[in-house]
Amino acid sequence: MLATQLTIDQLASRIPDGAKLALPPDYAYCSLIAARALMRRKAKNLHLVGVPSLGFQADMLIGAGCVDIVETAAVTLSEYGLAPRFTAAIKGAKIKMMDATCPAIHAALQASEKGIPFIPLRGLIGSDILAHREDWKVGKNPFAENDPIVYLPALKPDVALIHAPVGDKYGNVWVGVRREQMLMAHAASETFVTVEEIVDGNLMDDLKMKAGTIPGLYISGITESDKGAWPLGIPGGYNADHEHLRRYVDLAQTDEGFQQYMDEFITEASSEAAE
Amino acid sequence: MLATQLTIDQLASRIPDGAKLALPPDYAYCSLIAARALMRRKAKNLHLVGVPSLGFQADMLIGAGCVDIVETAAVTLSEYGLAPRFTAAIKGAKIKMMDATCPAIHAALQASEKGIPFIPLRGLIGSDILAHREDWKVGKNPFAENDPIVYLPALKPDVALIHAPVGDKYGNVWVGVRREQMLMAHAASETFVTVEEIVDGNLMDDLKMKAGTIPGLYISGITESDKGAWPLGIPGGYNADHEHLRRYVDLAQTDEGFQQYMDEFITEASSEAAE
Amino acid sequence: MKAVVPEEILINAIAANLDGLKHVAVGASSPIPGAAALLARSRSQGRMRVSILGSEDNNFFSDGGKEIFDVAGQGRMDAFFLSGAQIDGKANVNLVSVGEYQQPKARFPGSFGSGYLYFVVPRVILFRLEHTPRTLVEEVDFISAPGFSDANVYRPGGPHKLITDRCLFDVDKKRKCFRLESIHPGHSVDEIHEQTGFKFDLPEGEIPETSTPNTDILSIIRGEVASEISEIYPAFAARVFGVNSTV
Amino acid sequence: MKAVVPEEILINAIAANLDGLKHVAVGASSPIPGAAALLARSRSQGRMRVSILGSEDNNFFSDGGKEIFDVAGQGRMDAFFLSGAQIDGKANVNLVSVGEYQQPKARFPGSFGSGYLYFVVPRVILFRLEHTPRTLVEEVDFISAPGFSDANVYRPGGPHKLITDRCLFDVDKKRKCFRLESIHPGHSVDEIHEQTGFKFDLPEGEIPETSTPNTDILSIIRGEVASEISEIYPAFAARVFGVNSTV
Repeated sequence: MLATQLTIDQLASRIPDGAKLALPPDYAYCSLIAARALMRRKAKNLHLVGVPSLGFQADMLIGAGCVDIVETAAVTLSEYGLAPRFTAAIKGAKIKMMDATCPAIHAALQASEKGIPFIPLRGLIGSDILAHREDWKVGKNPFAENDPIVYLPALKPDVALIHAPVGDKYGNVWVGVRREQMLMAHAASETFVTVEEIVDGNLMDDLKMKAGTIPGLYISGITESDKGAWPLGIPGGYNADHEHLRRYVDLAQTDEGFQQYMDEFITEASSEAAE
Repeated sequence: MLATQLTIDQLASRIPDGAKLALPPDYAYCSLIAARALMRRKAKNLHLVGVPSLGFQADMLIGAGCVDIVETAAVTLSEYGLAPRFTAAIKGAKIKMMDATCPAIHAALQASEKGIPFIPLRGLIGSDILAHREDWKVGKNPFAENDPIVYLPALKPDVALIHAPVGDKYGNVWVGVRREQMLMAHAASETFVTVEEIVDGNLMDDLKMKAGTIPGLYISGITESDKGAWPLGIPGGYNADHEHLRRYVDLAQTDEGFQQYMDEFITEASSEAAE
Repeated sequence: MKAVVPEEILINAIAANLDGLKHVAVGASSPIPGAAALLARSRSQGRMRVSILGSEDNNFFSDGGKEIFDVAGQGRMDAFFLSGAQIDGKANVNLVSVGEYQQPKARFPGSFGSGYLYFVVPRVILFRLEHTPRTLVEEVDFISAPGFSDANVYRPGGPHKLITDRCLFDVDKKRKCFRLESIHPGHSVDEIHEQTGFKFDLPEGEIPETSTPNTDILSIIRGEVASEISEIYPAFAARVFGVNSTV
Repeated sequence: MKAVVPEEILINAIAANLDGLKHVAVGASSPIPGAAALLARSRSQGRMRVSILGSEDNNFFSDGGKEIFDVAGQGRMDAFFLSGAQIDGKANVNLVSVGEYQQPKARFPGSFGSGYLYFVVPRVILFRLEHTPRTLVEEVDFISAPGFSDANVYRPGGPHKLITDRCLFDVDKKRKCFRLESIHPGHSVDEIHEQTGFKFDLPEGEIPETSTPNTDILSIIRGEVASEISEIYPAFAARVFGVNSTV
């Protein structure tokens, strides 16, 4: 069954305003090209879910005013320091924060993957993470006496947005060991993916590749996007554009600087828009 | 860190009598060579867990008197018909049966994998599977009114016994898409594995292979065993020995016939024993 | 054109219940349901996926044995086939044993995924070629999966049809029982009453005969479908269609 | 031999708490804990594994982001390091914010895995290089992970030591507080009292000085460990050991 191939702007238009949008961490495969398309179409009211953390992609979307809610275990630019637009938005109470811990995000996505309404998780009791999560509950372990445990409701993103080195025309997408992206695709209602290259043949025909491939069953649309992670890199592919990322962090310290970055790299008609 | 390499009889001696022993289905990678070694050492009181079903391997172990309890979604020899030694043992009330359904086995293993004491699962309510499982409970969904759901306690095998096409000297074991074997290794206290070949280098260094590889962290011991699945085959490797399997099924219809099979292929000092 | 064989009538009747679906899953060792799914896929204009469970080669999954059940739990499986050593008038299915559970008279392989899939897959098609009082019973000895559930039990799925070598039954979800829908050519309602161990409803008016596939459908079955199914079930394809697998 | 630098004292002190363990995990951006883990591994005679989290290259996992937490939940992770924007006298850790949660004065990246790993990893070593009243506080503004739990809470893990640039604290699990264990060379107990925002216990008798690594250990740190750590943290290795990465 053939996959639906989209231009990057078509892909962005299929992610509706208000969507609960799951994103991978910077060290996985991030579709920055799709994030730029979302900013160009002025997406609104997004509820970002970090799987389990967020980085540059989220900081840009927050800065561009696309985001209402951030649900994540962290927002980090690692060696580039604090995420400037996220920090400004939080201090200005412009976004609603839903702090989590990494394994809670993974477990709650696994609940959606399995079609179960909730999943228990150890830890968390006595933390302010739990205290601020009105959607989480402490309950009993039915197999033991006096053993409180946290119950997490299933976390079902409306859309998972991922990037990958290769896909095929059937919508099969190889993510290798970055299987949180497979979990995202299993858990979300729809998954959109950009890939560096759509290769000939069927990735499922190679038993070695198949082990790290998300089946096309889960993929709602795919866009071929050379250097689609830029200015981030992809593991086993190209490196992050450190100079560009440094420049982003410098500019994004202020509203004006971020606007300048937007004008230069996102809003203006770029070669991407013509794809 | 180097893996512990064992002879096949050493491997069998590391699986103690009474162990809760998880086994894959016939269509995955089964270590029949290890099953024969268990029969040779006259293992006793095993509690077999089919992940999610059992086949020839279990039928032989049951016939040889190694098994007390069978916990599985099915025991099947597929096109070879009913499993003769299993059927005889059940009709003679020689083994305790714990019937399950496939996703319950997977889910309960995932609970052990995650270190959570239980996991909920849809379905099962009103079935006699549930009625006969005193270790399973029906409870409430804490996020909804009047929504009963089955709670499964975590299923933690003492030992997972698997086979695979290749391993390396660090104990890394490639299982490809047969990831129930990875789940077994994550969930069990110890995992023993036979592999067709221990290859040079580190499987984790190849990003394509890594995606389908169980890390050595989980592996307690590894044995190089050419044709270790025989008389079963391995997907992508060699085919099952249909003539031998047919002969087994014919012989195993009676106690005497099974004894003859044992004498010929298992009990006698074979080249395996000398490994 | 060669005369229509009973298998072709079954394939045609099943496929009519699959049209328009996105994903149909077929258990291992199910050549007729498999062929029906391939027929429905063939006329879906590329909108239907078919997966074969328990087969290494004919599935497109990559997350181990759990994935097909996760897929069903996610609502991504629209139809599935279930058989039973016994099926009763309340659509309960028994894949486990006859007699006392702990020391049965007959023991079958086991429930496999039925205790779950029957609850979550919207269209479960019950399929049993041996239509006798031994298989279609008043009450099963062991419920691998119940036909119907109380209103408070999560149950997006359940029985959709029961098809045998003699007839097709529809399911009345309100009355929780079967209703005869059509009788295969060459069989009679008296024979069906005699060979069925449970009570069932009759349709209003005359009881239709199960449709025979028209020549267009027959040519798809005997062409494309026969060729594809022969790669999975060569013996079946050779016997029914005279097709020899190229594998 | 070059004089011992403070980093080497910290590496040595941490490694002493890791000997005999099977699996030590280190978070990203933790060069001193990373070097300590490599030192402990070096003398483990091949019995210790070290994994680096959040790094693509330096981990041996294959089941996605969840695996490291599953590993910890299975009891297969013996030690882990945790830092905090604030750490208080009850070993509570804050990685989230200072001030009002919904509109904070300062916001940090977030709790990462702390709210889980602190509960299940037997030896969690708290590590904070800035030892001031701003970081070691009486009470944290936000508890990412609590230092201690009620008796009925599942808690096989918890704080094992707190190490700073001034001293090493032991943890009294009964009294649920820190006890000064040793003072790093060049620092004093008065200075520690002044720079610590929480109350802590003192050991009986004289307060020992934190050990300086002996020449055997120093040669491992400056040789094998410096070389390995330079592949992960080249800037750190160049600054502390004068080692240039070959990568």
